[in-house]
Amino acid sequence: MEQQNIYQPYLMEIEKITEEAPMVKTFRLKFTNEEEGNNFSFRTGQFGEYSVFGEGEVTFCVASPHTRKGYIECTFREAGRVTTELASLNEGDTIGFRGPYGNIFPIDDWKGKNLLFIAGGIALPPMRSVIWSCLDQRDQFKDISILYGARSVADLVYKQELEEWKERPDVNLVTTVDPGGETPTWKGDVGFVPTILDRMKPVSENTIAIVCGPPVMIKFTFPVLEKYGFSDDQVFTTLENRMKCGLGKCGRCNVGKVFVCKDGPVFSRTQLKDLPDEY
Amino acid sequence: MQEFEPKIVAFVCNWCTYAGADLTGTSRIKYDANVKIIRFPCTGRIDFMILMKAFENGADGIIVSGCHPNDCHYSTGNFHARRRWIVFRNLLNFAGIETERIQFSWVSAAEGFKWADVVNNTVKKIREFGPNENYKKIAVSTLFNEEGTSNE
Amino acid sequence: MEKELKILKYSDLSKLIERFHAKGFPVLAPVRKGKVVEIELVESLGDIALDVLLSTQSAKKTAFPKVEKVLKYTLAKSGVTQHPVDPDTARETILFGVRPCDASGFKSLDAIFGEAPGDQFYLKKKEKTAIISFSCPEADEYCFCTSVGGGPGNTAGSDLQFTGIGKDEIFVEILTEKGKQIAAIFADLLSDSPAGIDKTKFLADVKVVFDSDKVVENTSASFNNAALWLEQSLRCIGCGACAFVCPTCACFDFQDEQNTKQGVRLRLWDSCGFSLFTLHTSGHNPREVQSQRWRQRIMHKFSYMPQQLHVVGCEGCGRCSRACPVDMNIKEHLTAIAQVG
Amino acid sequence: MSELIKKVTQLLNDKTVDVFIGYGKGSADRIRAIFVRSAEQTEKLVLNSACTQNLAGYILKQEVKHLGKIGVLANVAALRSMLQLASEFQVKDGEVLALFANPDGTLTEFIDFHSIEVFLTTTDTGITSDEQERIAQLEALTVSERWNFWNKEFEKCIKCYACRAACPMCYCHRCTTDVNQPQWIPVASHERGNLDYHLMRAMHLAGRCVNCGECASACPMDIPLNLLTYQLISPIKTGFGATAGMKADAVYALSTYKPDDKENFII
Repeated sequence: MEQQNIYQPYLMEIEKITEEAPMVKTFRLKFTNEEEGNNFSFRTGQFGEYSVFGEGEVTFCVASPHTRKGYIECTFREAGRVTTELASLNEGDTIGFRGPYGNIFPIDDWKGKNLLFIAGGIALPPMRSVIWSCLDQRDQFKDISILYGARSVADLVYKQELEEWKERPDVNLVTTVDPGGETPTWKGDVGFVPTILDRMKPVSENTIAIVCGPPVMIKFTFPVLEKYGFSDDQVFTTLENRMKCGLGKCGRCNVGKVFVCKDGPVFSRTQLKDLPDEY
Repeated sequence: MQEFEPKIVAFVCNWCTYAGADLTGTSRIKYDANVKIIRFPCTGRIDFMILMKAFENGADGIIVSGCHPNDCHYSTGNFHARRRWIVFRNLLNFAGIETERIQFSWVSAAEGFKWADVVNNTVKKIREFGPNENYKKIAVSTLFNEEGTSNE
Repeated sequence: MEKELKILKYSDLSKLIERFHAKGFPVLAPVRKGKVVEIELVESLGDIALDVLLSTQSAKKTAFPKVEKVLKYTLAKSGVTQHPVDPDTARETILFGVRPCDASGFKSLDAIFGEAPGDQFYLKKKEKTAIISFSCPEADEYCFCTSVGGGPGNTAGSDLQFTGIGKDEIFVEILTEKGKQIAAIFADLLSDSPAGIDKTKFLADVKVVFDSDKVVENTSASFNNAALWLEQSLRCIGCGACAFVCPTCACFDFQDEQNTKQGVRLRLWDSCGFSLFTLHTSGHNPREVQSQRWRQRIMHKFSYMPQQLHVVGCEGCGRCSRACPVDMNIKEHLTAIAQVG
Repeated sequence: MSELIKKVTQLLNDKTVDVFIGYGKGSADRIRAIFVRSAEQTEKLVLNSACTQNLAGYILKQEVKHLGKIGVLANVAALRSMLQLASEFQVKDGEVLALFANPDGTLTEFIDFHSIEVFLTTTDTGITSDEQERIAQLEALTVSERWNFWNKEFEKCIKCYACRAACPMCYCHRCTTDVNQPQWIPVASHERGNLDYHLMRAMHLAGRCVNCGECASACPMDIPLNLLTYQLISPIKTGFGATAGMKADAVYALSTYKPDDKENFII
């Protein structure tokens, strides 16, 4: 049936709140209407519009993998109007969710390849969905490496999962913090993500690199990948622009001829090079 | 029909009027219960937009009250406030909003009786004025209740 | 459908409005209000300003109002309850006396809101609006419809089009099924049109000033021509007047408003000319200065929309130029772009 | 006219200014602001009775500032805008050069604020008699008639913010309307949003408005917005002895006080 009101969100109950880092929280959300929940499905890479009633909507990627049903998770940093309000909510409170929107990471095309995930700071959440999706079907992929950096040890998110990945023999996890952000007990690397990546000497052959992070990190990471022979088709990222509708209508996330919400948020570097520098 | 009970919001200074209102209570002086008191650090902190919001959220009348001139806890807050009120009243009047709905007063911590008088007189005045119809027409609830969407 | 041609007497025009009302159709038409001309509900022909060139705002607000409720909800201790907002509550309405550019302006909006998933708030209202456009006997120096594929007698988007021929007669073109149904209401007032009426004789002469294809081609190539955009937009003050009077601008914003018990989510007009339009929470702004935002407005209409939706997002009505407080004349700027390179 | 071209040519040639903001021919019979950056472009300068726009608004525009040192053709309102902006620490003395076209065709050059101050003491800076009359007419109405008047006017408002953008005093990087934590002024252009926005703007301009009338002339919906702020000019002048845009070191009337400020409404 044709949807009457495309701007009407599902109501979601906050099932569980996890404090990830200062100002960063993860919500596990379940549908208040069970039937809606059962009919709901999404693919890795997609995002949604989360509403706090009275404040408005905010855009995040779905941080849980599509292979796990029955709930969705989102991780956010308290920054603007809606996220501040969101952060003040408690378990059991109701929020709205519209989605899933946008395109997906072409995971199926990556089968049989090595994967290199490079994330910085609060950009791990959109990546986490992909990582778990791949780990949930681990036998389909060859080597999986994750390079994750944050400003300081406290700013690393998903600390428990990082431990878990570290323990796994089939994952090569490298964590790093910016110089000065380390603690006396810190066992990981110290240095900026591009520097550490350079030290890792990534092998480009049969490898896909997925990069996500703040604009500066991306700016300095791409040249390193280039140096090791990654072609533009081997590099993927997910963009973020200001959005309102999520459906390619409100005009906000327009970059060149694409809408990040509708044609993105996942872009290969080849596609990215086609776009004007307006993100 | 039910008799009109005015809703009054009082924005008061913590150091004088709030204490004054407290004294009214502890002295067991009775005054009309139509008023809801909101405490501010100083009348100088009471922005005109806060008063506009009170109307929008259903206040029929507003009381703004603080320290007498020269008694400000922060020396000059009430002097600054007074200037702004003079200008703001002018603007309200010119925009067609009844300035009588906002009562400004100086009530010190010792003036329990005066506070009761200010409240009672304001309630009486607003009772005569009637509900703040102009603002009711533009309230959120009106927007909420409006039928669907039209193309007219 | 095959279009039908008829003749209507000027003196019968007032009867049309009466009959529409008798049938229960509200009539929206341009009404003079001091210096501005608004599209509003009218009672009789006397209310309608048929002699004006164009209404100040475009007719888009009939299907895409400046404020529109898309959600309503109540708040309680137990949680939030949503109440359905039916997008389909508009009445069948007749939009009367607008210009061809207003009627054809809807095709851009149709493309934006009609693209899946369809926005029923717009689509239902549009569906219920029948457009009777009046072709233009005159134009002014801001008009450039003919340069972007329209014209003073362009019938695209109209259900019926009226063209004044001579003193007493109106040449009526019945263009769509909807138009046919509307025409049936006053069929007895119509006589068959003699063959060979050339309506173009009665239309304004709007000169083609630039080649629209050339603009489409050059905008795409001129993205990085910062000097061009800066030169054009130096005097731009960054208000949203152009976007808000534009018949094809469709960017919008959502805002929640609530009291302690209930709230609504409103869909509001927005403009890419505002500096906050694209501002990220982090403080990063992809379009930081006004010249980039001016570029976006032009590029969106002349480069992105043709690529995404296969329509040029401009009808050449010139409203943006007329409304601009600092006289940014889009016709002039587009002509300059057409000449680049 | 030729005087102006000669002067601006000289200013540009000897690099006294890098850009001169003046009036040029616009669409139809309109006049628009032009940004003259070379001697050849001075030919485009126009000076006639239609040149009324307050060009001082542009001296704070980021992209104009990037062009270098600014010269501006300033009318009385623009001169006052400059002084008011100076008193709010937005322009420094000597930063902007202003030329004033006298009715007799001669030019007066202002290189510092002091000379503008002196000039303005002998200049008529008040609102026009027409505007005075409109205000008087409105003041003669009853309160509810005035409410209805403004309600009708604000109803037209589409919140394009042309008034704010055109106002030389509305230079805030983030206007109160755009502050959203909390969203104090409703963004929507419905009755409440419009009333709030226009009252807020009038209040924030009280004692700062230099009566250039740009807000009203910029308004595409023809709302007489200038009356809101003009009406406050007289009470501020009689009450506090302050007039905006007359002194570069003036203290904003509403950020100061006198112990004996007169009022008759506080009990």
